Amino acid sequence: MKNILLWGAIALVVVFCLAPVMWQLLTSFKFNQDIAAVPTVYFPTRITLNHYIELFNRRPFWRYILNSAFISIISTTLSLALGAPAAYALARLRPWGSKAILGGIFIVTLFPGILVFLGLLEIIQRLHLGNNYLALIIPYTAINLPLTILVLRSFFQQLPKDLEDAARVDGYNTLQMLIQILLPMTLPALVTTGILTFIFAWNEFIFALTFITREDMKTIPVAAAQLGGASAFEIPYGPLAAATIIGTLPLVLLVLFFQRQIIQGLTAGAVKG
Amino acid sequence: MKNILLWGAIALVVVFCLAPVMWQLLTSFKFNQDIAAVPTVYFPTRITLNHYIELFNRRPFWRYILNSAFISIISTTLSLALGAPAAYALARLRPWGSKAILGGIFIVTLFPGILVFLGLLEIIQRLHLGNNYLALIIPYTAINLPLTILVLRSFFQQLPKDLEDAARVDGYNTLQMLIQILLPMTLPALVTTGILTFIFAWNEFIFALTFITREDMKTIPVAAAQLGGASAFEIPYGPLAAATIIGTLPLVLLVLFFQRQIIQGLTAGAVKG
Amino acid sequence: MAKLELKNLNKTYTPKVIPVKDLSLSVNDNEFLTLLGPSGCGKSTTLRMIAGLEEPTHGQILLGSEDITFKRPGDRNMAMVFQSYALYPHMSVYENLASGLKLKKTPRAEIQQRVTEVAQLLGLEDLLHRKPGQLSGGQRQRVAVGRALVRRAQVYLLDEPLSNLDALLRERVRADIKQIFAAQKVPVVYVTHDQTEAMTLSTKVAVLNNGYVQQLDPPERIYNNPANLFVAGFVGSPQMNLLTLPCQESYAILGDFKVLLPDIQTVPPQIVLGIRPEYVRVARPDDTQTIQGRVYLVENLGMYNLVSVRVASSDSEPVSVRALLPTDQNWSDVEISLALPPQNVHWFDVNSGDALRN
Amino acid sequence: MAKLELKNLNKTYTPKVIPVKDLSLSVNDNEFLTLLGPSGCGKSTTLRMIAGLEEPTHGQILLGSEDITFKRPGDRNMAMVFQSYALYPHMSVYENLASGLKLKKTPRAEIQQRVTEVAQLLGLEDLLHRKPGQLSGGQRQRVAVGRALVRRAQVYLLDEPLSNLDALLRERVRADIKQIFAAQKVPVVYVTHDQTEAMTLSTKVAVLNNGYVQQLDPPERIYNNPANLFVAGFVGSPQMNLLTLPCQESYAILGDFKVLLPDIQTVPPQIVLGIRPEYVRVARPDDTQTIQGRVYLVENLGMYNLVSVRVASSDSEPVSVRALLPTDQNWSDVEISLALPPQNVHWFDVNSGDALRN
Repeated sequence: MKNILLWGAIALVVVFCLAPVMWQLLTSFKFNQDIAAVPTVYFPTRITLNHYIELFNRRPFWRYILNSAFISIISTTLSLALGAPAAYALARLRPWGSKAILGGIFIVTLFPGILVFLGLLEIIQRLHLGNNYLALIIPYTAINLPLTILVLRSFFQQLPKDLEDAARVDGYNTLQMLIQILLPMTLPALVTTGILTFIFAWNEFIFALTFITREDMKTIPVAAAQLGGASAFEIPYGPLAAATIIGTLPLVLLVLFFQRQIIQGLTAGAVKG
Repeated sequence: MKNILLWGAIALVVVFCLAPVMWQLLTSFKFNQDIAAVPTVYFPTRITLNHYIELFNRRPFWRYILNSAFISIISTTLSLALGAPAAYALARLRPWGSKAILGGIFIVTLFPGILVFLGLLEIIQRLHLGNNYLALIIPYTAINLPLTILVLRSFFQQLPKDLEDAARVDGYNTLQMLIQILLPMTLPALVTTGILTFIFAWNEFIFALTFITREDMKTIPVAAAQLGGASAFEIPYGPLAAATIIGTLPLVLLVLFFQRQIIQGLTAGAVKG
Repeated sequence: MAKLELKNLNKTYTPKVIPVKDLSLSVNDNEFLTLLGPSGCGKSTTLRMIAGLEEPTHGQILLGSEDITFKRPGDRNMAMVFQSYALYPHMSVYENLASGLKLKKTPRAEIQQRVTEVAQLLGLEDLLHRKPGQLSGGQRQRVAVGRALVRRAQVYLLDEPLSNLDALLRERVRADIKQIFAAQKVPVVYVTHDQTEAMTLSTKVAVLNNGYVQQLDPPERIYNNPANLFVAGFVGSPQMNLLTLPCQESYAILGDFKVLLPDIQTVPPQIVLGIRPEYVRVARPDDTQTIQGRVYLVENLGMYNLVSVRVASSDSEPVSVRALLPTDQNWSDVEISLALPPQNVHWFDVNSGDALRN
Repeated sequence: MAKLELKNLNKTYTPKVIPVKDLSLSVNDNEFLTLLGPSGCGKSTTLRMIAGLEEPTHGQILLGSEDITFKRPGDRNMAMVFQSYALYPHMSVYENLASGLKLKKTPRAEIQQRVTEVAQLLGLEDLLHRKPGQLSGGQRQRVAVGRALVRRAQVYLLDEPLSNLDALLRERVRADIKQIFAAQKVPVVYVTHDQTEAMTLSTKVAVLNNGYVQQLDPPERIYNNPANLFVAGFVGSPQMNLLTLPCQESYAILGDFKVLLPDIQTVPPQIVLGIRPEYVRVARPDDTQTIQGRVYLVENLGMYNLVSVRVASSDSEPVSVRALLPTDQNWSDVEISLALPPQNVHWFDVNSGDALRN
């Protein structure tokens, strides 16, 4: 009885979350008639790949994917490279100010991206960074740093201190220890937070829309949203759904590829000596 | 030496994160001449509250704040009320499918909000939910559910099972146990995830911009971003900064008010018997 | 006041995970039963079934004449002390003690009186307003015991309540627990993996292994008449010498020496000889059953030396015997002659592990 | 091969947290020194300072004639076994064993040969390709010991290596460790809170409390001649009887009985009498120093009964004495006469806690 209730809750939540995603997936394979049909066709009886083909024929969609990938990879790498040492310091040194710093980091996450963004816009214009990948890479890194630091810090805190001591007694110097002992164990956490950053950067819309106007530098979400093109009143649901699916596919592949690390990273205390 | 390096890294990161925030704060108190001055005036020698006063005189800014508060509170409550039981079920029942469900939840977070959003737009239009608070509350809840479930689940997993057993032997029924034993211990986690949801809902821009067009139903970020008003070429930096600060102030107060719970929630394993 | 009875209990999670296979026993008023065994033997699962925290797959649990197998834990009027103490961290000690009574709608004055009584008994008077987080390990342990006592339950269940205390404190609390629960005059079921606790506390010990009861007896019998190899090896510190020896006619061959077998019908090819180190002593001229060997390890136990002797043997595989010898002599590397008093020798079947009794 | 020497070590974290206050001792080749004490006594901090994982605030650490106080841990040629084993989880057992040698650029063939040797000694041959996560607790413990042995260090440091093993396994591994490290013929420093381990393993025990060495002696002397109340109470199981008694002329008053004081210059108003339970025995007619009382608690230890006796007293506050008595008699609730053999009685100063020697 209790179990049924709980399973019911889970099912409800899953449906609630998955429904829009499924809707997009189905729409991307529907013929235009079925999309427009009244009453709504939920599960199409015939499917087409036209929307996908159109996407690549009409637009440089590969280019968009490469742009997104480049920006996402660089900003993910940057935020891990900056965040991991800071998180390690916060976790291991336990400095008296660590609570204050944590608080500060948390406060930063409070500011509405959209408004800080207007401040950034000004900076970008002054530094003439418009239509430069840096205009996206820097804000994406900055926005993700706080979360990266918070997550990695709590992971580092779970790593047994004894391992580092053992490594030092064995003769590892600090760099060797970080690379040969700590890094392999931190991999799941790095992968998990890295993927979260990557997803954010990949999907971000407003910054990408505003700072990049050159056609050949656009990212996927912007390109997809601008599919409407000529007529503003007729939304091209089919191509839009197809673009959504294609834009998401790399992320899904990424997650599947790293799924073992992600599950370890999500499952606290997975590291056992 | 090692410590200096690490502290250097922390300082760099903090500056990197805090700089735009400080910039906004300073700008909001500057006179217009100082804002436009070349070379840039970083630290103003004279300050003014005019930007703030203008904000409330020219626009129904209180109304915006109330709108934001209402929407944020409802969607936070909803996502906790739906997410907590699901997370508890996932953590305690350890069903065979729990990994699959977690994976599914994670996949959902992959989809670009901006594109799923276009699907939602259609739904909103069909259901005539435009200019209805529900048009924001439902997507905000849905978007935050996955994170809520993931965070709460790992917190529930850390709660010692013995406590529930002890409560059952003591004669608590399930409801009493949840409310009198588990809830007080979960408070930090609930507060932390709740605040994250609240922050997201408070700051969200695109949905709020698109689904709500009636002036008296607008939320803070939209109202602030639309301050430009008449002339698109002259950005009103001062009022904008003031709006940013005012829009963020409630969040800062909220975080300060709950800081004890947040620190406990962020510090894993804070619950000890 | 009533008798607690378990009849053919079985708990099956999956066909491969069956922590409790077939377990029957009973505990009367005034009896202190200990479930003793290594981790994974099913002792905790059994206790949780008695408490109602797990439902048995088969079998019955009776209290008095009532079948309580599927009753909710809160309705059983049993109180339990958990290994982790499981104190409610957000409640004061007073609230922790009172919580069970409040749920039963006990009048406020009575709650206060009973809590005060228990607090006095356990020396918790000054701690009543503290939170569990502010208490030491020993104090938490007393609060956990108090929370059970205040319930005046029909049965008390204790799950390794001493395992988080340090050695000296454990010795003291063990004595307290024995006196406190003896005064309750109701059945007590105690779970532990520590054989000393089981021996000192119990009126009856059930040694469990692998989901079955290996032996159910008073502590003296468990110690002096182990029913099988498992019990013999698990109970007693230092561990009993257990030697698998070949047999020749009516003798077991121990190195170059012969030990007379007991009066059994057919002599098996091999047999297990068991003797506790404290019964092995330096041979006197009148001893009939002696062995010789060289000491290769001396461990000082304070009261005694635990001396390991490699028995002289022309065979390739040496046999070693451990003996508890007095500390007044230096034993290292000495050639020594030991007696194995026949009345202290146990014999076990090699295959079944069961004790052979004549 | 060299002598390890600690000179006036002190570790101060804050003016209030000073785990090690002033500690001097030395360990020679072939010596097995145990640092024994309760948690928080400074034993682990001391070991970590020897290993180089913490820097002392004052004092010196010498190895041979070299001052290594501030040398990096990796340059000290010491090997350490950690309580949690601290095996590298992402490396196989072979890689765990070899990691220290690889860093020292040992030739590959030699690494292989040394790892194989150690694996044979510890019975790890079949596990070399497993990851630590796939090993049992006992196997992990052996890998941790192996990782130290393979280094052929000048000093071995062991931090409670047995505390995660169950009781029977611990007894066996204890004997193994004693033999293995005796064969290394170099200084060994072992940290534990378990007095049995300290007694059985060591050639020398340093009992620590509160950041100071309380006594540094071979195990026999620690047990038979405790230097002060702390050592007397901490070492030995069951714990020594420690009774604070008033003095009258040259007698201490124990209930209604008198115990002759040792030959001290001035008789203090109070004194602490200590006697181990195993030396308290049932009085024989020729005993001079006897007490009488009633048994109120019997704890069966298998080999013995630990009997608690409330000494007859006309005074309001009863004194209780514990004795280890044979199991061949039922002692519960018996009126009993006990002897306290004078040669086994220890006397301690009430204020300083120091032993009084005549």
